[in-house]
Amino acid sequence: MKLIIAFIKPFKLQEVGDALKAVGVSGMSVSDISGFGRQAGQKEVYRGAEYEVDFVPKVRLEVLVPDDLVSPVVEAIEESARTGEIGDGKIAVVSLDNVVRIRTGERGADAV
Amino acid sequence: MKLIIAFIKPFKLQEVGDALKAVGVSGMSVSDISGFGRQAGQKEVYRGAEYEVDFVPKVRLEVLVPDDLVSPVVEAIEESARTGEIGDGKIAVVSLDNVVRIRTGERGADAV
Amino acid sequence: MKLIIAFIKPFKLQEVGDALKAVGVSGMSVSDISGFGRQAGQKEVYRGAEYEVDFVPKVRLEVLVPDDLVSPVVEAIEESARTGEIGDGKIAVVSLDNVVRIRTGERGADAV
Amino acid sequence: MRRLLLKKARRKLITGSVLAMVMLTVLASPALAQEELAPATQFILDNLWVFIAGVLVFFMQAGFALVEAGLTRSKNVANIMMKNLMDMAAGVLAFALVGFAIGFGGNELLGGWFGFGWFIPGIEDTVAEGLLPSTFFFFQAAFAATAATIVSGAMAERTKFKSYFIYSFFITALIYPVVLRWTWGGGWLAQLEVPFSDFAGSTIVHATGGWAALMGAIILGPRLGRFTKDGRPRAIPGHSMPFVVIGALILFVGWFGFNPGSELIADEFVMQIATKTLLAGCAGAVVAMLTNWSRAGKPDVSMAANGLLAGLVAVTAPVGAVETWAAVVIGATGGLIVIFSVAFFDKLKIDDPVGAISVHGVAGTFGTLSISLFARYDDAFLGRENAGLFYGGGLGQLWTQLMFVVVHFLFVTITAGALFLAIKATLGLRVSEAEERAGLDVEEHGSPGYGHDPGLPTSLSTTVPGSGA
Amino acid sequence: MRRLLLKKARRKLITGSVLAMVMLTVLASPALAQEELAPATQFILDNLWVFIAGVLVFFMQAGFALVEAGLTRSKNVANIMMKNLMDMAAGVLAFALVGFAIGFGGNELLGGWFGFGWFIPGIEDTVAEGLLPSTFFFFQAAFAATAATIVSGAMAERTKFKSYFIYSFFITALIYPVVLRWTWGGGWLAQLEVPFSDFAGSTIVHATGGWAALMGAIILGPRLGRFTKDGRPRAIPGHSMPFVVIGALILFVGWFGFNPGSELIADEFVMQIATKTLLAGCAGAVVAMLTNWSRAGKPDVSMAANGLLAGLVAVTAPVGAVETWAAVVIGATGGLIVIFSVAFFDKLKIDDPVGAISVHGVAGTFGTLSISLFARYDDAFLGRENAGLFYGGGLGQLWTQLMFVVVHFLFVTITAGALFLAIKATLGLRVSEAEERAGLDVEEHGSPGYGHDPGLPTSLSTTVPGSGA
Amino acid sequence: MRRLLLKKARRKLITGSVLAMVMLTVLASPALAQEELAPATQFILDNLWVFIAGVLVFFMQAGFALVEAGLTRSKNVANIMMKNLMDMAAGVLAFALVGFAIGFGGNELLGGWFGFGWFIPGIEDTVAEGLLPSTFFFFQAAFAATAATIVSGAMAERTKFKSYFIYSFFITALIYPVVLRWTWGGGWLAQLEVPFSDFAGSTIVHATGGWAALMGAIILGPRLGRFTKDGRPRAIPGHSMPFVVIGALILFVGWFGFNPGSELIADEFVMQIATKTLLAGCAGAVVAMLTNWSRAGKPDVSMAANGLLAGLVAVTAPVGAVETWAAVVIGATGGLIVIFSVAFFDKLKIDDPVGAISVHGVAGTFGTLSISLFARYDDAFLGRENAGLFYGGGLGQLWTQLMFVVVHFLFVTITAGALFLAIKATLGLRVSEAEERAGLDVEEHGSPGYGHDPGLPTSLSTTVPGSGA
Ligand SMILES: Nc1ncnc2c1ncn2[C@@H]1O[C@H](COP(=O)(O)OP(=O)(O)O)[C@@H](O)[C@H]1O
Ligand SMILES: Nc1ncnc2c1ncn2[C@@H]1O[C@H](COP(=O)(O)OP(=O)(O)O)[C@@H](O)[C@H]1O
Ligand SMILES: Nc1ncnc2c1ncn2[C@@H]1O[C@H](COP(=O)(O)OP(=O)(O)O)[C@@H](O)[C@H]1O
Repeated sequence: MKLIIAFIKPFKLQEVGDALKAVGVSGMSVSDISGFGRQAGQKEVYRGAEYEVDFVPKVRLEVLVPDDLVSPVVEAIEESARTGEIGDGKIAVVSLDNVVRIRTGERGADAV
Repeated sequence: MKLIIAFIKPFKLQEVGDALKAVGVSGMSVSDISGFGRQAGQKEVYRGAEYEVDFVPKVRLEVLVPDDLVSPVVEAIEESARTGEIGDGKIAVVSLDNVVRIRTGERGADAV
Repeated sequence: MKLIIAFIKPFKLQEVGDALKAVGVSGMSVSDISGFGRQAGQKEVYRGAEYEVDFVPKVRLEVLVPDDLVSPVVEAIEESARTGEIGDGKIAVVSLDNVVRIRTGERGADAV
Repeated sequence: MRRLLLKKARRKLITGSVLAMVMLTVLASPALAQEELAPATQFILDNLWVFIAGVLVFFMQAGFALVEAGLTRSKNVANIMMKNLMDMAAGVLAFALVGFAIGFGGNELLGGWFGFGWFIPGIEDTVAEGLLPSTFFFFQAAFAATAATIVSGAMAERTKFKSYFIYSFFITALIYPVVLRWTWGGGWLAQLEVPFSDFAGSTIVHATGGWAALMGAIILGPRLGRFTKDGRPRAIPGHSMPFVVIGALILFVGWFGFNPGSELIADEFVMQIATKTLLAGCAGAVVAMLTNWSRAGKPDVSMAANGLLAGLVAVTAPVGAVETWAAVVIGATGGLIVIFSVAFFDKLKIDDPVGAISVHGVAGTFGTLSISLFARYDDAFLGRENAGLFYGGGLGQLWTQLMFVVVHFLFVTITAGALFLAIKATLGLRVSEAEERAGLDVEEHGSPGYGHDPGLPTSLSTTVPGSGA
Repeated sequence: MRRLLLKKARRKLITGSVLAMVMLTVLASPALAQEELAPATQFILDNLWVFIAGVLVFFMQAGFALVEAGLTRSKNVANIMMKNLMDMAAGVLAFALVGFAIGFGGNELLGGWFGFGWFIPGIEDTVAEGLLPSTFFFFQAAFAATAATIVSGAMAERTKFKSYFIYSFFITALIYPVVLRWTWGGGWLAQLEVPFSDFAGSTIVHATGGWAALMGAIILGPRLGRFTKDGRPRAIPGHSMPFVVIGALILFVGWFGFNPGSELIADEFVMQIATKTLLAGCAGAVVAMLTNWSRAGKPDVSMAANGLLAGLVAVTAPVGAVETWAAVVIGATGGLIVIFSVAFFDKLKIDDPVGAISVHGVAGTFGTLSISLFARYDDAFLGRENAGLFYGGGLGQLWTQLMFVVVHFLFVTITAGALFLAIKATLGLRVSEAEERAGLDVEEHGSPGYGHDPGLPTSLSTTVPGSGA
Repeated sequence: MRRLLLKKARRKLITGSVLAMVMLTVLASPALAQEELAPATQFILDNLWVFIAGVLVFFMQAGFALVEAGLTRSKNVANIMMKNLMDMAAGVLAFALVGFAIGFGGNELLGGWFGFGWFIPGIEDTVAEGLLPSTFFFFQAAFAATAATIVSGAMAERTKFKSYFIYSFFITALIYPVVLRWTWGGGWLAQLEVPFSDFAGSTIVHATGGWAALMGAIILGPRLGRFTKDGRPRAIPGHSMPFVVIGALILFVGWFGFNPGSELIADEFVMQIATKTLLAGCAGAVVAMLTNWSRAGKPDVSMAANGLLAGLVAVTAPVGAVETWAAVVIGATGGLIVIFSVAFFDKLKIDDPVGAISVHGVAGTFGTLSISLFARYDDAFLGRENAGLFYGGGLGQLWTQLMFVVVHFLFVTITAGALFLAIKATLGLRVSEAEERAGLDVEEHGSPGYGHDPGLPTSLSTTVPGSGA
């Protein structure tokens, strides 16, 4: 069991979601974050004064997957989230000791 | 040292919090997320047109625990968060290399 | 490759960010969370009635780092985030199987 | 009643003088033969002023909506807005259909204790002594809508929309109109040896809303989580103080139609009434803020707003009869009362999210009684000068005012209570626990009051304050 | 036209009588030698009332801004506010510069079908029969600003600010003024054998905005994601129902300047017009809510608000001519129509986020036609009593009203359409996809409408509702 | 002063004519014996109009509150609302207690440079020449509240509530009233050979607030993070542009009471003043928007709103004396000035979150000076026609206006500065760093302005815009 964490561009969420479904992953948990990185925040102007927004809004995905699905899922996210421009984001893969589905008490792969 | 991540139904938060205290875990970090899964989002209607909300609001818990507390904590969450209906959510257990309490610099189990 | 997760006091974010840059980490992902722990929430009063706010607003950092940077980064966060008062927060270190930079497809250390 | 007589009198003078003027002007220019066709300017001015005052009172609907929305949670914001919108719309129609005729129509039943009629009597008339039927209806409809809308705040966050909608029809169609008939309609309270006085409706309008709100809050019970299991009150902070303050300021502005407009003609007293209203409201705000500050350690924003309103409600009845300094005292006392009243209802575990019972019921009743102490002038209800105890007017007025507020309290609590219980027994009055937890906006009206793009997680679908692009 | 004659008549009486009064008063007191300098009180009252009505109409700008902001997404909230602010500012200047002179100025072209003039004719005059030029301009400018601002809602969330700004200049400088000249300006529609009637502008003002909005929405095309690939409508919920309801209540209040002010003098009909306006609006809200409730299963808040406005728009034309009961029927029908009209334009894939086309175009046109059925009184446009079919007035008025609304529809859609197409061909009318996705606030105006501290992540930089300290 | 004389004059005519009319009407109908009791309609109309204008001015309080809240951060939203509410409430009481008597009361001190009195002189009178004391107080109190509330914006987000509350009492009790006595109170500036002119208070009201705001902002110092260590200005965006624009539109509406009401009678000039006010405001908005657009590359919403207000402030003094075209020029210049003024104070590191100093102080002073160029009519202050340089009036008026604004600037900055320094030395003026960071809502008033359910994390306790159920 693995937990795949990805930071992507917000407007890519729907595409990524579809790509995940395509490889057989129906569930995910999404939250929005403020990203700091190579991509600079945009310049804004307010009452005549320019200012820099330090962060860039990003979306954070968490996907619980059985081991065999790790590479398909990583690739699915990679392809669907890529624009080729700076700021596309990162994917991280974490090993899990265990996963539980609360409703049924199922453990491990069945829990996802 | 483990990190226990759980996605639960928002209105269960207080019960889960109490259950955790009962097994001796006083701390946790909570954020809210948008959940996608088997549970379908609800139908809403606006200006006469029905529409489907794709996601379901969920709460994300993070609990840092010493190894010996892992199973009691997992069970505590399981029981207190279960409604038996679809959408109850998931629990994941992650191994940690280390934990630090910033205030004291304590490491490992003492840090929690 | 490691993922360093830290829960800190919101107003320390900028200092921590600078400290991270100083040790050569340019990127991070930030979200805000509600913290429960030893630090009690503040008392507020509304329409003549006092009440307790159970949680304390905190900031959650995620930093992807190559193994060699783990201890410098942990120390950087520790020092920059510490006030010495209760509620300073926690740092957790998680091992990663892999990291991907979406834009380039780079894997591992190069991806950060 | 007296008021009408009085107006009649003044009218005669005016019209008389016009006739005279005409007689003379005729000689001056033949083209003026039908001058009497043109109504006297004073007549137009009276009607125009009362109409403009009515517009200001209707504007108060926005004030109520904002105050109530601000003091409740955002998951119910669309619902509270909808209730404020629809209790006005339905209430005005109900009042036009039967309410106005019950309150002011001719055909009496039960020896004047009740009346009946259909639609707005004489609404098409364009000639009248005093006010035109259309002017008078417009102004009274604004008052009826006010009485109705007060209740929504106290019943907020847990009442079924359908049930509330039906309630609002009945209170403006039946309950409030009967109060009108007994009082401004010239009924028994106006015909007493020592007649009642309630210049602009501290009791007739505000306490009617306030006491109906009391019954509603009691019958509904408190919101989930408003009181801990061991019975201590637990604050549920409102979601927008800016809404509360802006709403209160709009109500403050509307009050300059509410009180001065109740003079029902354009004369030299209008401006004095306005000044007394102004000073009473400001005194209420300052005293409420200071009292709450000294009790709770910090100056609470919504209590200061409640204090402003309590001062205004308190002075609404006596404003025509008291001197300016007394208006300040009465307003200040209103502001003082509201702080303790809110705490009192908390103790009784009666959950009134916006303080409507205290502001409109308690402060309104106090204001009505204050006349018997401070009355110096004849406000055309009292029929005499120096009716106040402090001016040697004796206790007579106090008895009348006491009877007035007691009878009114009983009538409103009994009828409104019966209405709410009847609705509860049939349609049900309160939403389900699940619905209350989820919020009434989605459950009752189909979508959230603060909408979002359904295809995306919240945070991505809207720029919440601060989330940038 | 007739209206002007009529006013002239009344004036003569007044001024006549004043002179007479003076003659006499002179004898009474030598100090009164130059009494004729003091203008007649009725003259001042007429002007003052129309001016105050104009202020109420200008207040509607805030109402439009709130309704439109509430029914759109928060990432575009500053943009829609800015459009509402600037179409008024630019519109009023454009109307002062040429619009007013085109609509009401003397020098006729093409035999009265068009006119021209520069700045506000006679603006410095302080003596007049009837209304002063300043009074009349002030009131008319408020109407022009209303016609212009209606369009912003239908074109919301996707129109370039610059392009919208230019549009708003032209509609108030040229398109709307020509409609004025043909109608209230006394042009050909007023000179017909059976003259048109549109008392306060259901068609002249509201439908002008509504039909221009229709062309704007068509030429722009729907917002991204408003319709699914397979063409089903997909709701994009507005971000603030409290804004929608408060905005609607402000418009409701403003309408008591819009309709009664259109009497253009202070007389005994003003209050009746107000009462009919009140009842029509309330009937519209109730009927729209119930209709939508029965169709969609739940009472939608924004549709109830649309219903209130549709009732008000519908009664705006007939309010001077119909009886009170008829105003209720017309308002209720307006509320009914708006529900089906909104669904209809959804079907046509014409994306109108706020329902402006249905409320102002469709309900306004209906209201204008309703005169030919319900007209009982002479509203000074009809020139006769009982012009309505139901009162035996025959079909004459129906033909005129039909021609009126058809010609108006063609003129506005063609000219506004040409204007939008010209802008589209030159500056472009619509923002880029990326900009639309990111929101117009940041892209068009430089920073978000709900601002945040740039140095911190959103959540830390502002206390969003509920995030505490 | 002159104004009062003038009014007296007109009055005599009116009352005279009434008496005459009475004499005659008496013969015509015995019932009219006490006709002289009924006051003249014109007298009522004058008072009623000025009162209604006062109501519009009080409505501006809501506008100020919204603009200031919108241009600051949400963690301070309840605090800024509270300041706006309480400076009005406390200010009106302070003005009633001593301020009004100082400004307009009889007993002079220091040869008319100062005066004193207690409570509102003659407030119970119901007969008067010109305006009733109650009318005049009501209108003046609205102005005093305006002067006081301007300051809260410039001192926002860092001032202790208690200290601000005390300040607001003193400015309305002492500082502003002395300015009144020197000017509208008929003091030395009105008695000059070439008397000053400030028709509706560009300087007397707005610049008083603006210059007090300047001292407050300087003595407080900038907000944390407003300027970088190396001294570059760093924007702290306001949290709600919709609040800013709606607030500006409410102020715009209130100005139609502020300027036309300052005519202090109902006459034929009221409507012209309104038209000039309208055009000046619109010109200010358009010019400010275009100027800012060309400088910053994008049209800023809050600067456009500032421009509208600057145009209105600028025309407030000259509106009675200039021709319509000149009002447009003056308003446009006001809009131009505000852009550069805001940038200027940024350079000086004077932190004014809302631009109050620029809008009210700078544009107000400009407007007052503009009279000496454009004055064409006698606004009853000038006492002569063509006083403007462009009309051959010479430099006399310029010297007076210059002296007026300089003396005023010195008096206000010195007294307000002393007041703020005294408060700073005693109670302290500014909150602690920690409090400023956490936000004033929780620290000063006990709970957040956008409240949340204390038992749950933010996000779960309220439906923030967009978070759905
Ligand atoms: N070291 C890191 N740790 C955690 N998150 C990171 C890190 N570096 C980047 N990110 C996340 O990835 C996003 C994109 O990274 P960025 O460096 O801007 O572009 P790219 O990934 O294309 O090089 C950032 O906004 C941030 O959310
Ligand atoms: N594969 C997954 N990865 C991450 N989170 C998931 C995954 N599947 C479900 N979730 C989370 O669990 C919640 C409940 O899952 P769902 O499938 O709806 O019901 P159940 O867990 O009862 O089967 C989802 O809303 C989502 O937040
Ligand atoms: N066991 C835990 N699991 C997850 N997060 C925790 C845990 N304990 C504390 N935290 C986080 O750390 C923050 C600070 O912890 P707290 O106990 O209040 O102070 P300290 O860390 O100084 O002892 C909490 O608000 C919470 O966000």
